[in-house]
Amino acid sequence: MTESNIDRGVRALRDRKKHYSIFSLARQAGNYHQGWQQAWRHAEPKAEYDAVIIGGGGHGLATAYYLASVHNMTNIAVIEKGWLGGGNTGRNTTIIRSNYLWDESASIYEHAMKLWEGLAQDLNFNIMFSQRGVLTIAHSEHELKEMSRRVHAIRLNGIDSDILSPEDIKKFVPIMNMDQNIRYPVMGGFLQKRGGTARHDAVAWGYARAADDMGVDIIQNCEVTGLRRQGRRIVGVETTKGLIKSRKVGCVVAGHSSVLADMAGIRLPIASRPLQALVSEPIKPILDTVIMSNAVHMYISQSDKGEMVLGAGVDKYNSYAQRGSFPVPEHMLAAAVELFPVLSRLRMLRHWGGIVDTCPDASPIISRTDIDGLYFNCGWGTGGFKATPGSGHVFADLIANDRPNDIAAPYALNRFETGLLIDEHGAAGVAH
Amino acid sequence: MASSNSENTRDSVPNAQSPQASALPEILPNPEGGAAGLSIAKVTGKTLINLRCDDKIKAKLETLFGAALPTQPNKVAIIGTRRALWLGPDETLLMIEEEQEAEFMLNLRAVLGNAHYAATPVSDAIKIFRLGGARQLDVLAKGCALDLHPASFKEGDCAQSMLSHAAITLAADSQDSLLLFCRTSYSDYVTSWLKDAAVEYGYILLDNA
Amino acid sequence: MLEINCPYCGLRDEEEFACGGEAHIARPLVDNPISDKDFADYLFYRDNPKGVFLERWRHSAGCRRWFNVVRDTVSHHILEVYPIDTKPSTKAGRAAYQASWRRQSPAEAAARKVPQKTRKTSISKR
Amino acid sequence: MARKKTMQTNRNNQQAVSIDSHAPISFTFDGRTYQGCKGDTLASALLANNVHLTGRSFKYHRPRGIMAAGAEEPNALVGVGVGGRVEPNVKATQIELYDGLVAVSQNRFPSLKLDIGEINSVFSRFFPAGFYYKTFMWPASFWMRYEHIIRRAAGLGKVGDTHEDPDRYEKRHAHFDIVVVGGGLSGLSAALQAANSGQRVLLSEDQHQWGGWLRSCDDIIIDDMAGHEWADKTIAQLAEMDNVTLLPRTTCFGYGDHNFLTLAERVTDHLAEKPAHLPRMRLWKVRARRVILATGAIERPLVFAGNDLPGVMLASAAQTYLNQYGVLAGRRGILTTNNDAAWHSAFALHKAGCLITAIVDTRTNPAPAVLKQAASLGIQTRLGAGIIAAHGRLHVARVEIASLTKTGDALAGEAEHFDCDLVLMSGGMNPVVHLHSQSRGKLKWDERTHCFRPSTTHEDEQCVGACNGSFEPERGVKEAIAAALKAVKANGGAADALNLPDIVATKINWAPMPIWQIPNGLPAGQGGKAFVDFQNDVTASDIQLAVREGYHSVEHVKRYTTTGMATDQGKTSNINALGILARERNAEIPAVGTTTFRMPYTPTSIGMIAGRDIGGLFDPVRTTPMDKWHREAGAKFEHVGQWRRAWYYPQNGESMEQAVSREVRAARQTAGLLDASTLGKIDIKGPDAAEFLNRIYTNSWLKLGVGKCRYGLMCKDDGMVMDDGVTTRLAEDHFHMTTTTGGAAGVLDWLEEWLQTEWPELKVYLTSVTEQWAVATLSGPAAKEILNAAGTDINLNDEGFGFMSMREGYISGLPARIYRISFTGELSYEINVPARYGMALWTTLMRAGKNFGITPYGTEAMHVLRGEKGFIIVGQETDGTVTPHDLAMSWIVSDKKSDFIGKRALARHSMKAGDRKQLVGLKTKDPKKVIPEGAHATLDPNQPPPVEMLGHVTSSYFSPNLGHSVAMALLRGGHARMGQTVYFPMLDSSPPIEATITDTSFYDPKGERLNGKL
Repeated sequence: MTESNIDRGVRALRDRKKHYSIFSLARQAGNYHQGWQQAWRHAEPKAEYDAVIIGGGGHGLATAYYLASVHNMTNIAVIEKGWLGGGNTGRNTTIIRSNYLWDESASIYEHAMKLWEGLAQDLNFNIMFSQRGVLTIAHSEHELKEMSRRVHAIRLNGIDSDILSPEDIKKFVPIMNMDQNIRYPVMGGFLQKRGGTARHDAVAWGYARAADDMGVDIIQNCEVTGLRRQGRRIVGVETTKGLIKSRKVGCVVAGHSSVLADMAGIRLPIASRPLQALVSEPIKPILDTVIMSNAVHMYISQSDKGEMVLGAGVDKYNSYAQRGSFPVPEHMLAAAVELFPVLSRLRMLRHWGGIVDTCPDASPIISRTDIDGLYFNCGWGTGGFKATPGSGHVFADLIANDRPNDIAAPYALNRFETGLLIDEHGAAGVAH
Repeated sequence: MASSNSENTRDSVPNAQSPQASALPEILPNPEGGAAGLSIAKVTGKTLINLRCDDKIKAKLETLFGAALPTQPNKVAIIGTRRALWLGPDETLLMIEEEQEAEFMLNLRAVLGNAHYAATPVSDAIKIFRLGGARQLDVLAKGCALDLHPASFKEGDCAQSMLSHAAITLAADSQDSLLLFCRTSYSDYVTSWLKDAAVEYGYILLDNA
Repeated sequence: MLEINCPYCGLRDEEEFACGGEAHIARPLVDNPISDKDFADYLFYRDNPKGVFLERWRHSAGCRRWFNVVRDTVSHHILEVYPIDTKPSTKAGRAAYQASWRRQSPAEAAARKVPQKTRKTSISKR
Repeated sequence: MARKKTMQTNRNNQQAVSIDSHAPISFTFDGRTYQGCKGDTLASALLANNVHLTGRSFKYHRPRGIMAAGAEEPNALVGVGVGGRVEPNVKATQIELYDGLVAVSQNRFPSLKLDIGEINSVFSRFFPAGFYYKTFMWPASFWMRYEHIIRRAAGLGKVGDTHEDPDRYEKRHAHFDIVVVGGGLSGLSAALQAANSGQRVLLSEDQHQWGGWLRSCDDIIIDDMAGHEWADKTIAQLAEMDNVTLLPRTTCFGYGDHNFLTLAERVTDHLAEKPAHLPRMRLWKVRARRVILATGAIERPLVFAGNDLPGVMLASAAQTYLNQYGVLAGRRGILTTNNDAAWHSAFALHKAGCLITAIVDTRTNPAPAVLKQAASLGIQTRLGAGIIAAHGRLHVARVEIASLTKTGDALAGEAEHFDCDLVLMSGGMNPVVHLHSQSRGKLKWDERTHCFRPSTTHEDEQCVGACNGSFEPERGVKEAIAAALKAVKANGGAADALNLPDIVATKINWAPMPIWQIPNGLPAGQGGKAFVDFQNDVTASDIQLAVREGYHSVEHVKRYTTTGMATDQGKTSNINALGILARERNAEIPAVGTTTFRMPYTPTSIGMIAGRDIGGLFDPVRTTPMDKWHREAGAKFEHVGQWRRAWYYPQNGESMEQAVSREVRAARQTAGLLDASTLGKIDIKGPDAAEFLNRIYTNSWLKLGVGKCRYGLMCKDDGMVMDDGVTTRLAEDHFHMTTTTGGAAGVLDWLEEWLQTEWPELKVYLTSVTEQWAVATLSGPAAKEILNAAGTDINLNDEGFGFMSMREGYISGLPARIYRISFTGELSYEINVPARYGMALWTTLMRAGKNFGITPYGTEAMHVLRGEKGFIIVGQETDGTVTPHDLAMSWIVSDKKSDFIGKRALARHSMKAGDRKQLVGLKTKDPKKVIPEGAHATLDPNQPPPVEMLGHVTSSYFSPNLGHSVAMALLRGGHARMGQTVYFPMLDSSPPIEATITDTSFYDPKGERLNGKL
């Protein structure tokens, strides 16, 4: 058959009154919205599946969606210990970009970027992917040099990136403090116009709805208690809803990857760290792009609701508590007010923490393991959200074919044995 | 040179400290009347020696120094104008009169011979301030997480900590004055910070104490 | 914000400390040959338990001493603080020390003076 | 005066407990001037002036009024202040009135009364919860345009036109033995009991007056005093004690690990004239040994059609406005409730002159006492009934009342109509468990009072009084005193137990009827809107829709409908939403679950959290002893880490290029002088010092002679280059190490770590002497003459003072250590003097060198000079992924040593691979062309992206001395590519730069100039 699975999926959606559009909205308004159907079934586990994805976050749900739509594997389940998107998917600052230094990173994040660009239509769910641009600013000679290195590499990888002068930035971001006589003056920056943000919850819900429509079982409130092995092969997942048999198990449980690895008797080079973020009260638009600064350690954007969304770096200690220490937001907000004096008069509305998997080289792990049929997708650190579609797409490929494709291959676990890391820590700091 | 766009920033290079911090005057009267809440005095004419050695060797120096060097954490030995601050289990900061340095070091070498120790002059690496004033603790509390309440930080106590972004050492020298030690290259920052923190209470900068 | 009990200086704010990650990682001696894979256990693989964790901290803004801490990574409660060159003494701390996969790792074996035969496994029994 | 009074038509009691009517205050709202009293909140003052309409809702722009009297207010959000002090989204109920206060309503155009946004209300059927997920998708390219419109429609208030905040914000740390949060009956009692122990006690209160509910109710007598009088007396008592700190106007907004509390004190917001020396706010960062929470409770609204109209308010709020501010919120009122407590609020208003025409209770069995009192007051009642709809345009004018079925989920009779201008509603009480929950204490659902109460604690903390579900005053006080005694004891102290005060209060049964939505007799989704989250316009049918669409988890419902996500953080909506969700899922509320609360309790000033660590105090700037000279010489500076270094010294209008090439030429032709004081310096002493260095550096150190210097490279244990520098042997057991400027602190920590944790057996002591020494590097053929001219007792002849050695002596009287080492390739002396002499040394050398053409040079010239020599800079040629071998520096990696940090890692197979990125030199085809640093090399300039890249240029300069550009690059397999041609595509459209791969020493490869021979 010629028709691709995605087309079939989408058509299936269109045929049904489940399809979302301005027209269905109007039709439903007519009957007081009593006719809307469930976005996804609340499935109970079957005895066995062709593949089980552990983790109902964006990456896990995307993996299931692409397994079904690209690899025809529809007898699969996603199991989630809590509620869909309750982990880092619903806790991040939703920044999307693909302007990375190393080729390996560029290829996977750009792969994701291309999928983002058509995702709302693929899923028939408005994930509000907003390409308002991501501007990374430089505050020192050293950072300007680092920026030049990155932009050259990014451009040669065929990814859009423009260098902005302070004058350009003044025009592009009127509220930014462009005084050159401050401690960290804004001396320049580079902009990825195709970068931006998306509505994080909608990403999880959209993938869940589309996967469910192709027959994927989505099982919430189902916690994994063990991984059933037969020798060196995985055969099933023990859960609070009983044993679920499967000879292919993909683990996508950012924050808790080490816990699952432990159940399988394997280890990962991962530390779970708190990552904090916060939003201000909603105000009328003052910032129409995303700003990142490594030197003063903060990133900021304004949500469609009007809230200023701010994030910083990870806390310094391991934690599974989804909470960090006060000095982190303290320093983040000092930096924010230094760069955007207008924020001084706003108020912090919500503050929260997530648990991120951090790898020694700040790059993810997408890999087979010593256990046949057991696959891990983890270690995305603070940057996982932007990769969601690409991550799910290549992970589905790995699970379906039991071998990584070219994009995923560099992210195999054995890089820690060979030492061929993909070090995205960026500049090694100033010297001389 | 470095990157295609950096040219246009080259001639507008930042001059570090913003006006705000350095603009504050040497003296700011207490806005609510009365004496300034904080006094900051540079302490000069002292020699500082960073002493690395274990307690046994400390004991050997009691006679030379004039008092037993502290072996209890965060304690100060006080004898006349001399101070010995506990910085770590094998690290002590000695403060003596400058004119006594040569003789003191000579005797120290004589007393310790080839024992394993390091006595490193750091007089030029560290600046000393004497803080006073009715609000000195309120000012410090703005940037220092130590519990400096008189009940828990008494004469003869010292502690290393942070004053906002600068590492400092504090010694409770007497009921109403504290010694503050910081690295020379941070002293501008520390004085700017203290002045700014004391705007509520008023302050006075004294040249010597 | 954590409050950590420095063995020398007493209770101080987390901000005065630097976190050094997993404690009790023995460094393999060069004259004890081990495979690159086993060496990676020493270099890159860190224990990341959900619960009791043995970790190193340094009182960086204070006495600059390193010491060990037994901390629960879920509750953030600190169960024990002990000198760098000693083992934990609390029940939970001792159990966590014994349970660590590292105790069986060839890398740790290779840290001992007497060269040992490196065992060909990296999967730990916990 | 008289005129002012008459304007406040709803002020019926000038002697109310919280106001001073002798101090009239004038303020403006939406440009119109009004009068209020000292002690008023903006909300009470507006109500006094009969202003109810204060804002428009977020989504439907519905008219909204004042619903509450505290932090829970969802509707009355205004913009306050002028100029740089404009602050959006402030709750009118939390603004303390001051003379000249300027407030404006928000989210309306053109005016509050006539808002075109109200059109959304008309089409509201097309905007149910989550409608935006379902549309705006076609055509794909249009989302950004839709979004543009949506963004402008969203948001609430506006920021001011001036972005510079004129106010100061302070922070402070504090330590207390016992912290009591909340200054109501329970909090005051706990504080008094705790204070008697002499321990350090903090008592904080959100409001500016003490007493909490004691100020609002008129039916509590404590020790023969009115409740508020007892509060004033107790606070006076506490104020006398110097172990007690009292913080009114202070909100405890955060409760973190290990009893770390964060409190926001409002210092000047309530003042008309704001003293310049005072901060606007003060952030208290408190470490408490024990914490007692006495944060009270908040009343719940009821969910019925039209419950959002101005004139519909919480019963307790109406009573607060009456008793605290003497303001009667209406003349003709109706109470709708599910509990007894609210009846007393209605009685109070009725007595004060607001005719309560009916009390409507969903229950059939209120307490006989309240029924009796209602009868005696002549108030008619409707039992087992509810308000099914409220009507009116900009204010409530009429309600429909109907009796309900026993369970309250359907109508049981025809609706009657009542006219009114005030509707009091009460759905029961919610304990303020936020801080308890923030501290990770658990909550349990109370089946009797139908609310969440604290259960187990996580931190050392106790909840007392209403926030613990103990609404009865006697019980609250008992708990408070017991908790305080427990805390005192746990702190190792003691205190005599206080006698329980003698309390006379109305006995109230606090158990409400669990009813989460009043039915309106129509099918789901039809009829007027019944609001759950007022500010975000979330209705009961929105929650039903979410459940219908499969969003079952409370978190999904919150995120899908946005209930609880507004600036009131769901204080009035969470439980009602939960109740409706539970009903829709046929589950029990505890099964549906609650959300854990997080910082902040109420929206908290960002400026305050930033504090004074901005502007000049954002980050320290470290300066050298010669900094003043550089500034006076007009140097341009660059920041290296925290250090400020002279970058170059432009003279009479030179461009940077001109200045740098002048400096570079001088250093090779005559002499240059560099301030190198920022180099890290570590004093290393002990019998094992040499062995220690041997393990730290990759090369050997045991045989280095006393007085001799050696260059060293240190790696991390993964074999990657970490730092470099020259180390000198001062004595058998004594070394002086130098590090990179940026690496100094890190290297010292690194060395200490290895000594303390890995090699404790080594007898070595480390001391940082970075700032003990000022360093001037004199470099160039004339260096020796200049030193001699300056006058020194050191024999500078090669025999006496060879390359890579150190001498101690004097330079024109200054004690100095001179290291003969070179980072320029020229004859070069690094002259170290005690920092106090740094400036003297510098000026002496400048004077002595005048006739020899001495020229000060900055870091940029230093870069070019070492670039000409192909010397690396850690952090520029390296980035944490580069080994010594990659740098073609295998010569410095000893294979004889048994061990050094990084040895094993460097032995990994992949580290030897030939295709690693390796450091090479580059000569451009066009000698004048300078390749931009960061440019990437490719073999095929015409390849379309993604282009195969060999690596990047790490350093690149035009060499004035060589007359052509020089560059270094890290290229894949570079060492085997000598002579190959590579291309560097440019960012602009200019053609790629062509270059040949060479080795890295461009200038004086034989190193003859080191001895100053020309």
